[in-house]
Amino acid sequence: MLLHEYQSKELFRQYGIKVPLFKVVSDHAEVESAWTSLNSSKVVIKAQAHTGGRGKAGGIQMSGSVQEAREISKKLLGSRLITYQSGKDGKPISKLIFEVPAQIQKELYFACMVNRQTYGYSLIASTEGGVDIEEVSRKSPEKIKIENISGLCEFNDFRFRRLAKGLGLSTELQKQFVQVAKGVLKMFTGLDCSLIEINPLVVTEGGELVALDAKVSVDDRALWRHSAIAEMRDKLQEDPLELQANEAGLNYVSLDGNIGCMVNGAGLAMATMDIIKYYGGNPANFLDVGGGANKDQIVTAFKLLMANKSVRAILINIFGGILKCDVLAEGIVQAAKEVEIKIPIVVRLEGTNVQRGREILGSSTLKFVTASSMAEAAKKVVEVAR
Amino acid sequence: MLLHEYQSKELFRQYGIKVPLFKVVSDHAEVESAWTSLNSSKVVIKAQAHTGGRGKAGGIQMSGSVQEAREISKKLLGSRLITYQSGKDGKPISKLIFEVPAQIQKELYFACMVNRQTYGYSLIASTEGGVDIEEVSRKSPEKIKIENISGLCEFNDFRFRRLAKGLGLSTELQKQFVQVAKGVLKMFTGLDCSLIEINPLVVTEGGELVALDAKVSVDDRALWRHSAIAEMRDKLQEDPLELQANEAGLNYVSLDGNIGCMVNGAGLAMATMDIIKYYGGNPANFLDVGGGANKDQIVTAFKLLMANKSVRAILINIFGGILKCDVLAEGIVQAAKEVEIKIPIVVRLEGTNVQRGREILGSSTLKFVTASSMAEAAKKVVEVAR
Amino acid sequence: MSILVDKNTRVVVQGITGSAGSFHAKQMLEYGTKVVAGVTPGKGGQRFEDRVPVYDSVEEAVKNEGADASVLFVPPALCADSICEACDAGIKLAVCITEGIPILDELKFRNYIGNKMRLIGPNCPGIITAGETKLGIMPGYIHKKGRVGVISRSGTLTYEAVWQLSNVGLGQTTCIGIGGDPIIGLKYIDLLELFRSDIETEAVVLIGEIGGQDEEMAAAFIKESKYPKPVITFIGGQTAPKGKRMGHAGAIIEGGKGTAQGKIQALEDAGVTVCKSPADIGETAAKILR
Amino acid sequence: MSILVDKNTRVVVQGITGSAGSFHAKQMLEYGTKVVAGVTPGKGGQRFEDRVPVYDSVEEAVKNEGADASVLFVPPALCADSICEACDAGIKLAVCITEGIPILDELKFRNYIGNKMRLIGPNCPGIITAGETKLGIMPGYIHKKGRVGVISRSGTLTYEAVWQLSNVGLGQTTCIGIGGDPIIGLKYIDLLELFRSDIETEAVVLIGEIGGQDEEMAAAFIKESKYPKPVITFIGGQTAPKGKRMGHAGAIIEGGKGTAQGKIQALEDAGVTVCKSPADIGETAAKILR
Repeated sequence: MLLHEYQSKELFRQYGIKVPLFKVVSDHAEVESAWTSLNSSKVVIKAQAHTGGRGKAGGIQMSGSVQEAREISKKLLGSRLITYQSGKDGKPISKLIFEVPAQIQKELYFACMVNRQTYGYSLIASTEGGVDIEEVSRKSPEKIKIENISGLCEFNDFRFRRLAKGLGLSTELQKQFVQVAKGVLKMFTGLDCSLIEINPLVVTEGGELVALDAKVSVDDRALWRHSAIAEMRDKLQEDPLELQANEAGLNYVSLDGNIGCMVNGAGLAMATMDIIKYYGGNPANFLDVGGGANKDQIVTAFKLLMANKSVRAILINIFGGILKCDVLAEGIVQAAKEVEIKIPIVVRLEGTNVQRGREILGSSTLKFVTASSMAEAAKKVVEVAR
Repeated sequence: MLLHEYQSKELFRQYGIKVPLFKVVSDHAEVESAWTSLNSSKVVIKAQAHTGGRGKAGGIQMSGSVQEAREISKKLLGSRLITYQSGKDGKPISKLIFEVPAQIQKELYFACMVNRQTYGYSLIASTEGGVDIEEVSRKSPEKIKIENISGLCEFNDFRFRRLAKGLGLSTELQKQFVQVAKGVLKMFTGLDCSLIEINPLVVTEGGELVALDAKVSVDDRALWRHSAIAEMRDKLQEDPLELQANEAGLNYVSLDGNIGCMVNGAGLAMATMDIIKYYGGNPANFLDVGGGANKDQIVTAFKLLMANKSVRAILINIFGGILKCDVLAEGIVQAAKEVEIKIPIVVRLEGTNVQRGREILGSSTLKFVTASSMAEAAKKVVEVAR
Repeated sequence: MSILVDKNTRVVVQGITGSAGSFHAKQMLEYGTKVVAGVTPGKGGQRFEDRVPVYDSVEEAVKNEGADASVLFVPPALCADSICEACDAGIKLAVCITEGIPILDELKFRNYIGNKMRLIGPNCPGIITAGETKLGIMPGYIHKKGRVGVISRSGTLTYEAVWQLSNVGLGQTTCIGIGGDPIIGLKYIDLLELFRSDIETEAVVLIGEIGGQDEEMAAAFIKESKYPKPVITFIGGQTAPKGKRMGHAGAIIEGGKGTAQGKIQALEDAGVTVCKSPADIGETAAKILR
Repeated sequence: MSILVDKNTRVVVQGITGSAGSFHAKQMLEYGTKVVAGVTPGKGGQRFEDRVPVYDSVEEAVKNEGADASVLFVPPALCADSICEACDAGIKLAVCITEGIPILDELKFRNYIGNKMRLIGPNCPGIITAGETKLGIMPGYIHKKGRVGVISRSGTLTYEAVWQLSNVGLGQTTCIGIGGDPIIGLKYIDLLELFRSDIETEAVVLIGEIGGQDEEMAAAFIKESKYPKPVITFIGGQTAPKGKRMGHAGAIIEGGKGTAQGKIQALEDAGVTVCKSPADIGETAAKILR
């Protein structure tokens, strides 16, 4: 779960990481008081939307007067921000940050994430902050410093110092960097984060290390133990279909094609997309109904597929394990009662309780094409979708 | 640093460990409102003093009316509580707990401490709560269950369950016990405790696990990172000389003899006491001036020795390491200027900067007996103290 | 022969009284797995299906029934504790089926078990030695005792591969779903090493997918160790949209690795046969083994 | 010969610019110790006493000067970090002089270093191989190259024993103060084991004190391993008042062990010579070695 910049910065403050003075504005009526309380001749206004590339897309603007701030806010609040990362529909802007601009001496990059190989954490830092870090990684990998932190040890000041020294920071800034790194790791482990990225982490003219931007992502699987964080979810930022899938415990990603897929298991779902392409078709989505789907979830899954108007045929590819074929079949029959299905369905069932599953489908009034192998199923669905 | 029961229980509450409803009373004027707010026909009044054996010594009393409560409070507040563990002067009572009595079904014992061998923690539990646990340990060691917890792993519910099962608790109480153990370990590691003891941990008639008493000791060496805890220190509970020593960074324990000892290093200080006894003398104290004592500390140490009116001779046994002999000598000379010394002093100096040390002492006006070995020093001081 | 588990493996099912646990414990029993005990704290003393004794702790299951392997059907929030418990009780191989464990919990139990216990998963279908024993949730009937070892990060895609191997008549020795989570126990390399010395395993099917570097590491291992048996692979996600879940920084640490193309390239460089279609796994293996 | 350190040991002093660090670094240099580097974060680039280079990190000291041992004079609050740093930098032996480290910090670095690095201390005088090198704060002149190994939990009481051994003409091979804190690195047993195969060490003086069970464990070790060299001991605190610092529960876990009487009993049972007076250590050793 991604957090907004303002939410991340509020958490940063709690963990002792310095951020610029800012106010959150959700309504035009708040512009005046936010401006006044910041007591600054210039104010940066930043659209709060879950996407990168906000600056180039007009989502970050400088205002030199309260009038200007009013105009910018009027334009941004309630609109959608479309950037090169946001997708074609963009993301809604329901909140703004009003922030005192930092006097920037230098821009750094700093991030923390889990390291799969060491079973610990990786801290990543670079002297090239404020730019696309993937670009830096490709063009000048030597400018990226990585420090691996054990999953057990809490004493890592020497590692943080090494990282800071690798960035060429002064002794005084090294000390501040150690505090930032400590705060970030404490927040990462304390809140079950999956990513904390500060880009840029700036050295101000006054010699302070300040987090100017913040991208924080929290492990969805751990939200049950962080109710305050869970409440920060801004559902408006998410794709409505994906959100609906998510709430039903399904894993759904919209794609561009015309063949709706319903598969159990992420691996088989990906392989199903691959084989559809292999036979010249185009999947309309990735949909993993998961290991333990129940009837209701299958019904929801079916509705999700049907909600996509581009879909011209459906491929159901199920290899039952935890998900039993009979449960799936009942779900499909139930869904067919609730949703009108006019397009062809190709079904390939195998695995746990497959006989009962086939019987249930066979004795229903539902029309579908059966296939006994994945290849046959893919070929057939590509054919009927043409 | 030992905490009072009321302080420990307030912390317990923060860590999710249930305690009875209670109020702290520091003044007679508070009796009425404490009584009323508890809304109970009976109230237990408990003297807050750093000593065991409070019950038998009258430090814990039941009151059945506000009048009775007033009388008990009047007697206790401002008095000293003398128990078999408190020493002959007892401990001052400046606060009381007013507590709603628990309906006790069963009394258990539960404690947490550091385990030197496993580099982790030990949880100790027994079905014999509310009594002297050392006694239980001697007479029925099988009634004591120990669970060792790694210094690294946080997932130990199965260990807590094992402990709870070992106490014969029901499944429901096992669940509560797991929560208590989790809370205790979290508090232990979060606050740098050196001991948390709940004796008794009671099962109430209502089937709840409640901490009826609490003994919590915090690692003095870690107080710098727990300022709120450090402020809980109740200096009135401590031996004034030991307190003075402690504040000067010295390690002092009063004893019954008449030979004052000033030694550097705990091991040598104990050995010095041992050798005094070996030669038939009796040490008046244990005093370790520590590894890195400075001149001021030596002066304080000298004043501590002289404050004990039983002292008839002083043995200074210093083997310089970090503590340099010249620093010690300067301290003694300085102290002699500030404190009138009429009793014989035997000095044995060896180690770092010993020559300068001897010169300083030699060129001072101070009279003392020198000794070139520990045995000689001990023999001489025992002689002059007769 | 087989690796890790065979008909003598004595299995305890942690979470046997839950719905998934009880369903699959029954399926395992039917398959012939020696399910010697179940564990659910607070439910000790019961009997599962009137025959398998249920205990409050793994320790008791090990002591009383000689369990040496465990399959976990425990809710995500309790899984880390249960894995540590199995490790401490002396279990040699734990198979964690559970999906959705917080990643920091995974870090903690992975560090805790170190080399003390082998772990398969979490978020995996488990392990099966065809015709002998299954510790997991895979449908038993698709497997057939045979000649090929299977290692896969996926669940259902493993079944697919297995099914194909059975249909072309090759069958399997042992099949392991190593799990789809970022932090897992045994990896490709560990299992390739075990298959190396299993004489009945004539070839290994390795099913990979996008993300992480484990396939690349397996490729390097196969190349450097001059792996003596043919390896056949399929990499899922060749057409998956990029970056749906990956933060920027994740892409750095993996330095351009993690794509299907990169994995396929590395595996082909190591002399591994890479199937273009997931439907070709069985046929390809058959061709190679004649 | 000697154990652990000799004249070739290349020492880095962590905290060399502090007051204790600089005083004792000078003393070590005077004694002949190869102090090849100092470390104080933020002070890299200086030279200590115009000759010893100071670095910001142990890693640099190891890389540039080949340091293989470290002595730490670091404030208590920073000690855990510094010990972990030494361990990660590849230091083989660290000697932590610092007193007053929070016990939970001690638990953490002790678990962190495991068997990766040997640690002496904390809260100890250090280690010295007489006439060759000292890593610590003991006054050098009291030591004399000779025949007896010394292991002690105490600081100044060790000097006392050493002084006696020098005065009776026996001298020492290597003397180690293992430290007075509840959680320490090397213990009696580890060092007895090392002294066993040191041919110049003809006897071992072991200085113990009340509290803990390490002396009892050493006694058991001596007995069970049929330790081949004479061991002479003194146990401090025979007349110390009981329970000044021990909570109730502490007494339980140690089950009546931890008293001077218990330790003396255990040691005598193991055939160890126990001195009644701390002034008799040298004489007793002399009598035994003739």
